Amino acid sequence: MKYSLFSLVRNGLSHHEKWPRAWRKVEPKREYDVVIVGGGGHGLATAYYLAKEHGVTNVAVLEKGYLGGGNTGRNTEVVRSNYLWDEAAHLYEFSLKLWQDLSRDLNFNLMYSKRGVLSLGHSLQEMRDIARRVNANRLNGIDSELLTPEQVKELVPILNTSPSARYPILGASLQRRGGTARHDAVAWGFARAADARGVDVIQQCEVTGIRRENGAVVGVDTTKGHVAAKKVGVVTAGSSGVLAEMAGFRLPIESHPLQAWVTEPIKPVLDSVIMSNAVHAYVSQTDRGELLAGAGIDSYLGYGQRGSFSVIEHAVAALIELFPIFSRLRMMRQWGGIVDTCPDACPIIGETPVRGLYFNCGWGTGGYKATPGSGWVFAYTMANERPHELNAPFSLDRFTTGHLIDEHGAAGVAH
Amino acid sequence: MLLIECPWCGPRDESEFAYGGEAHIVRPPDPANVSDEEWADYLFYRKNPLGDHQEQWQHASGCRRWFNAQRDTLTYQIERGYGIGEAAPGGEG
Amino acid sequence: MSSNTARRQSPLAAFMSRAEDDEAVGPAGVVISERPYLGHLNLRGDPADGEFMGAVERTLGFALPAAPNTVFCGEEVLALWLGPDEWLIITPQDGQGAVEDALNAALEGAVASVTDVTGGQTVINISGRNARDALDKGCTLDLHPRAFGERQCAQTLVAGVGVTLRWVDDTPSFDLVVRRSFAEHLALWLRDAALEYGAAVG
Amino acid sequence: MIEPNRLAAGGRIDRGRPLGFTFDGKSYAGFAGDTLASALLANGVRPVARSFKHHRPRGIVGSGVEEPNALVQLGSGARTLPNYLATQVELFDGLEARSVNAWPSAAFDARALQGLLSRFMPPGFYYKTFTWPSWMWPFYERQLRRAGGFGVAPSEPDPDRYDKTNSHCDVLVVGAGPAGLSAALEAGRAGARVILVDEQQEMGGSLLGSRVKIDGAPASSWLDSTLAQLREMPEVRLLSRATAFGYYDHNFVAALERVTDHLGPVEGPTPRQRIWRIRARQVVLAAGAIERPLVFPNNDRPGVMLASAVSTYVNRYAVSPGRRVVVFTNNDSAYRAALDLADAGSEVVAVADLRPDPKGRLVDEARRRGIELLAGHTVVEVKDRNGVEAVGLMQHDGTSAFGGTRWTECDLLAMSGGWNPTLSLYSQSGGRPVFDELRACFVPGPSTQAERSAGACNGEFTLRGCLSQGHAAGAGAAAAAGFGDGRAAAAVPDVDDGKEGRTRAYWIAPGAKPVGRSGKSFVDFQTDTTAVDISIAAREGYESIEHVKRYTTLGMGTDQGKLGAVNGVGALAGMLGASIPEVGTTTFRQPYSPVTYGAIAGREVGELFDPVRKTPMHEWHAEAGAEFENVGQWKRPLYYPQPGESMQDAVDRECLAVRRSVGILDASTLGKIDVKGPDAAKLLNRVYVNGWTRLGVGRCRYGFMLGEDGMILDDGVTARLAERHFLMHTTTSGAASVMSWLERWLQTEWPDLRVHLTSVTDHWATVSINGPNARRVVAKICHDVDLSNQTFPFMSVRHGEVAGAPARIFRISFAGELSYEVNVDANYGRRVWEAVVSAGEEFGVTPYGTEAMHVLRAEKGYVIVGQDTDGSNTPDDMGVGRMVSARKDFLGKRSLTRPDTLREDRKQLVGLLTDGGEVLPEGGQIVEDPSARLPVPMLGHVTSSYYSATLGRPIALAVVKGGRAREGETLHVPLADGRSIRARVASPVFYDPSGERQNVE
Repeated sequence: MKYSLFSLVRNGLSHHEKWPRAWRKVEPKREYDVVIVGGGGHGLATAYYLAKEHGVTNVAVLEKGYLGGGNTGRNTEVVRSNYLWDEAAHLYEFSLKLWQDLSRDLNFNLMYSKRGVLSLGHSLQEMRDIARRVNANRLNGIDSELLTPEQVKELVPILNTSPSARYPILGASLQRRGGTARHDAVAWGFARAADARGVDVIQQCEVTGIRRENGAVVGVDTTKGHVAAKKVGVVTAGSSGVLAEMAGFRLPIESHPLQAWVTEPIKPVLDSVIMSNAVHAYVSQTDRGELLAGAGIDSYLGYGQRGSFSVIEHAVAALIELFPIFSRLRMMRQWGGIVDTCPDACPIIGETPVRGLYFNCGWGTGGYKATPGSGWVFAYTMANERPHELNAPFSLDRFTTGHLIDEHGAAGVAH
Repeated sequence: MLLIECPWCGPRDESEFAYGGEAHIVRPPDPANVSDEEWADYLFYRKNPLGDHQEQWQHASGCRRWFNAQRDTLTYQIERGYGIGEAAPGGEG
Repeated sequence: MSSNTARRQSPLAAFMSRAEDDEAVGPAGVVISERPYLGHLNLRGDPADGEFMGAVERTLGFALPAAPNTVFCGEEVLALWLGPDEWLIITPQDGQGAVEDALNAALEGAVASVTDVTGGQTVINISGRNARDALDKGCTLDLHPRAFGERQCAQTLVAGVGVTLRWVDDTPSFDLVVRRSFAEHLALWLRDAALEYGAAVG
Repeated sequence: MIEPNRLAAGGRIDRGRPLGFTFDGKSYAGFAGDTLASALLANGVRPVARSFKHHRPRGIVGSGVEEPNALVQLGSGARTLPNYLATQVELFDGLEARSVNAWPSAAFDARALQGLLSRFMPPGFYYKTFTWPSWMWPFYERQLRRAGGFGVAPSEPDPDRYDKTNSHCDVLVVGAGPAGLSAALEAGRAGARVILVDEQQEMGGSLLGSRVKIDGAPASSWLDSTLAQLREMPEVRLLSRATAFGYYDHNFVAALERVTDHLGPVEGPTPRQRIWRIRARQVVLAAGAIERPLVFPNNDRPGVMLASAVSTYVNRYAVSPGRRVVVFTNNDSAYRAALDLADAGSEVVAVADLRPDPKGRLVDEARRRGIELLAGHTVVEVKDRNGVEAVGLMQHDGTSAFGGTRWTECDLLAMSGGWNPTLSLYSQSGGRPVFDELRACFVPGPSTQAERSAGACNGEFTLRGCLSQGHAAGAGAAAAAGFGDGRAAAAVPDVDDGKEGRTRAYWIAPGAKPVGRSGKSFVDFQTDTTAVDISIAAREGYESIEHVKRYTTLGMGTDQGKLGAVNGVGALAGMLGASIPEVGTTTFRQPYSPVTYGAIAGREVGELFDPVRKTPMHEWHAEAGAEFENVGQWKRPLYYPQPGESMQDAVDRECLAVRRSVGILDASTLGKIDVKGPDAAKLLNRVYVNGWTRLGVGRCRYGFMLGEDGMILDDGVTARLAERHFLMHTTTSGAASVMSWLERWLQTEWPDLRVHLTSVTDHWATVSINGPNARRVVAKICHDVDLSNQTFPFMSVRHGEVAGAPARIFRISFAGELSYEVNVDANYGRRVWEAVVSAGEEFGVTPYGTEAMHVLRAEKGYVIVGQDTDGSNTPDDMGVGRMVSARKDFLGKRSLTRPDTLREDRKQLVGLLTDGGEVLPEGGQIVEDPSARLPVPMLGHVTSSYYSATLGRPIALAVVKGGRAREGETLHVPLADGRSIRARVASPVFYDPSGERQNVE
């Protein structure tokens, strides 16, 4: 059933008793051409684009919990592409272009909202870095503007732009096409669209082993039995290391908790996404009215999906510095995700030491915004057995050659 | 909010500590004669386990000593702290 | 040195002179003051090295505290345990030079070091019936008398600033050894934390 | 003013203290001890809010933290507060409250029409539409955003103060109901340090709203005596109005204390709220339980209330919420409400009990009192006009209702669907709740931290059981913390608790029609989630409870599903044909109830947000009118404007003064590390790219430090003060990290090195005197050092006395001029600075800031780590590859021979010169062909760029791919406005390339 205003009215008149399932409930077959491990946004997008772009439809997505239950359902919904280095900028920009038409492509409203993303600068060095990034973005064809404190104030009047602040706002970058998209909808929209093209989306099916023969992958063991596969793509943010261990190799990755939280819903006060690296906080207001905020990653390795209260204390203090009127609002719900971080804060997308086994991991805090682009290039890589030029630089061997794409520091990597 | 036991100062709040990542990573004694792969392994590749993890901590805002601890990365329970030169519990390291 | 003394400036000189203008808020539950110009020496050496420990004991007249987070209070000189091979020696005003020289002489040739950090540190004292309440606001250490009392010290954070905290007496009264550049911030913070109990500076 | 529903006697209100307040602009009266909710009920105010999605009128349902509907906006202006629960707002004189989400008032809401469209707004309706045409989405979204949100944020900064404190205890008890009080008493008696936190204004929990007897006397006398005993224990701290909202790792629990909220606006030093950061050895959770609503058609009408809330309003606040009452229940506890109401003079028309055969002491008593008992009955409809008018009752067979509808007029429907233990903190601690079929609720499973549950939150719903579990938990927790033997010291008091019948769960009350075809049956009042919504979600394949939650917004309101979540689980299980354990619960997130941002920040706001570090000369700079910049936490003078000067004017003047005569810079912030010991030189050899063994005593050397990845980490000059003693300088911002870096290698990898490191950054104040007249100035105040080039050459250090203070003088220079860096004990810093200023007066000595410092060093081609480098540069990239020792290993060396670090086209440091007078923008990207099509290949970027007054032209440093081989080439820096500046690649050393000026006589 195609979703539309018409379908809503028609179903409304029939007491909503005729809505079909968004995706089929199926048990895994014994064999697939491709098995995607991980039913988050990236995995589902990979399956969708395998089917749509490459005609590969004998595909299963195996999810150990529920769809979108990992970082897809825990992130802070920010979408942008204003990365510093060419490699990252091209990949994220490709993804941003997919976002623009994705709701219609999937027939599922992802509520992609181009509300603008501002990255604030609080020191002279930060302003140099921001200018560098803005200039690089423009030459890469990515919309990016450098704003003065006055322009920042005009755009977001509730920001504290006083020069006497402890860390005054000296300027900002603005990407107007950046914004937010509804995270749950991304998982559901891709799942429904992939299912419609024949992909089996299987929940509550945990992969417990990766079977190899003669250096090549032959399938996976799961809690629902063995599933043979010609190719296996692993897209399991937060568990990449665990899956790599099953396949017998290690990754240059450490997993860390990343916390986020919302306030109670209030009437609209903030139309843009505001990020501040210097004070370690970022915030936007959801369509429901909640102020959705986050901090940097917790410092120590952890899979506990919970972090330190002190991280929140610092970030909330920073938010009050930026937005004095937030002081009387209240934090309503707090949660954590697990992010897999690479030494250069860029992902690994491509081949592994095991033939036919592909990994897409290490997105750190940047994964959500890359969802469609990541799925697209990963599907390409698996279908053609070689990386697309967009993801070729994100290979594992960069850690050996030293060709890192260091998106730390200058690029304002957090979110 | 971890309560970490410094081998010298006793249990202290995590805010006093700096995290040092995986313990027992040995710097190649003769770096000039290791391959690029081996050097990359030393530099970047980590166990990143779900479960017991031997890791380094520094009591940065206290006695400034580095020490090792074994922590479960899921429950965050810290089994015990031990000295830098000591072997990990269970004989690893 | 007398002319020097007259013209030197302690880390909290500006804070103290400004605080005089503040109106007193009721009977003070907390009193914040500076103990300026005490001599501060950082001493390093191996406690397992009997020669080192002996040389220091002969020089100072007492043995360095070996137990973590403890203090030895000599008649004039204090020794605070900072780490398993590190102590802070606090001397009376302008006494650091003589102690430093004596220690250096006694430790000639040993693997030990004495470093004058007098200019880099100061001592903030916080006392009064609510001193512990005010300190608790910025410090995660358990300062209850059952947990932190006589002859105890600890390096920790107060208000995000590294300090060496020392129990002084059960007024209660605590000394906070703090790095010079952070001293004013810490004093401002403590005063703000103490306001609800009535805070006096000086 | 008359309060129509106020009882003539009873309650814990203070009738001697009448208070006035307003709600939606109308004035009302209440008493001290009232909540806003009890006062509204006393005044007969029925609709107090509108629902989120459908704008249905809503009344008060609960009496505490569980209330889903009665959200109000308090006060106005800077002190306004959105979304507070009327049930938790203590009344004070002059309180102003407005309903949120309704305009102009809850009673007459202009948006109610929206409810008519609700039929076409199933869960997730926005996922299914608004996608066409796509350019319309911003418009749709604006409408959705306007409809979202409840209250409004203040428009001005917060005038109140907030506080935060750390606390430690042996036993933390959460909740001061009968179980919590008993636990605290036992733990306190055992000698443990105890903290008892309770969210209400008075301790006592359920005892405050009931009429039970303990030891034959009213519960209040047990309560008073218990509290009196606790208050006498010096190691017991009682925190009222404090909500334990978060249970974190290692028994860290955070609680929010509302210190002055109940007093209204308060000026002065007392904080409005305080967060307690509690580290507990043992935790006793005695958080109680929350009554479940029943799910039936139109169960959201104003006048449908929780039975226990009704009892609380009657007994605690002396308010009767209704005159004619029907009670609807599936368990015995609701009979208490019936009896309480009957005793308060209301008419209890009937008790409709879902159970076919209710029995138990309370049931018997209700029967005895002549209250009509309708066993096996269900409510199929509620008629209302601004409140309940009648309910339709039918018999049922367990799945659906049958027979005729019996309409019963009433103005209050008191419902009870059983009880949910409050498991939030237990779950946050890492525990996993398990479903208890017998008690029809989730209860705590095994503990994963040092905690135990007691009382109603443990699934124990009898008072006797709560008291007994509380005693055991308190004694047990104390023993686990090392106090006592674990046996309760006191006898558990005697209670007239009778035997209760079993609760029988009906997650959706059996109805006359399928759920989709009757009136809306709400599972979650605040988010307007109905039973139908859950069934639609399940039908569409959103079968996981987490999917249902996200798709329908069940449990996503400000109450975090306190009322609706478990009913939602039960309803979903029914629809899927699954058991409740199979469906499971959603995760309980911190905080238990919302926590004020201001309190989370505490006093780390404004000037205390982050420590400010000041140099000993700071006040002098401020008095001289310096503009400061933040460098890490330090405040450093950026420049010293004179009247009428622009920043550029001032910087030009400061630079020229240094080049032509003499300038002084406060360099005290530079990191300084004392390196002492027999192996000091060995350590330096291992951490710097260059060699140190042969550096003579009294000499200085410049060095780079690399990370193990081969990239530049820090730089600075290190001096050899004695054979075994070096002083290392680091960058200002690198000071702490370099110290940690060195300590780490020493302690973990090289414990055999006999070296001691001591940070002396703060000990030394540094006055840097630069310029051709520097020697003449220093000579006036330093008489014991021969300052001549011959005896005190460049890159060496001497000891002496400057302006009467013992000093180390370094001949090192970042400006490329004759230079003396005078280091003195920081207590003498300002005095020496002033002495230099007066000695230099005749030479026009000029203080200069970091901006002039940057210009001067850029003229010399000196890099700043972190500005001209960004963590991806090797020494060779910076043109100092010759400094790298080939003869020794050092940190990062191996990385320099990886394929990528050996590439010839790496970005290299170069100078850039522009033809016109235009200063290149820092951060400008460098391209070969500015008119190339997007994406334009980039060669590098401008790292530093200034107007050089000395040279009379702009200069810039940049990193450019293969840059050194491009010297003489013209490249382009495109600007945001579409223009592009031409720049010629040049040597990065623009001034005095031979270094003669460092040695002027």
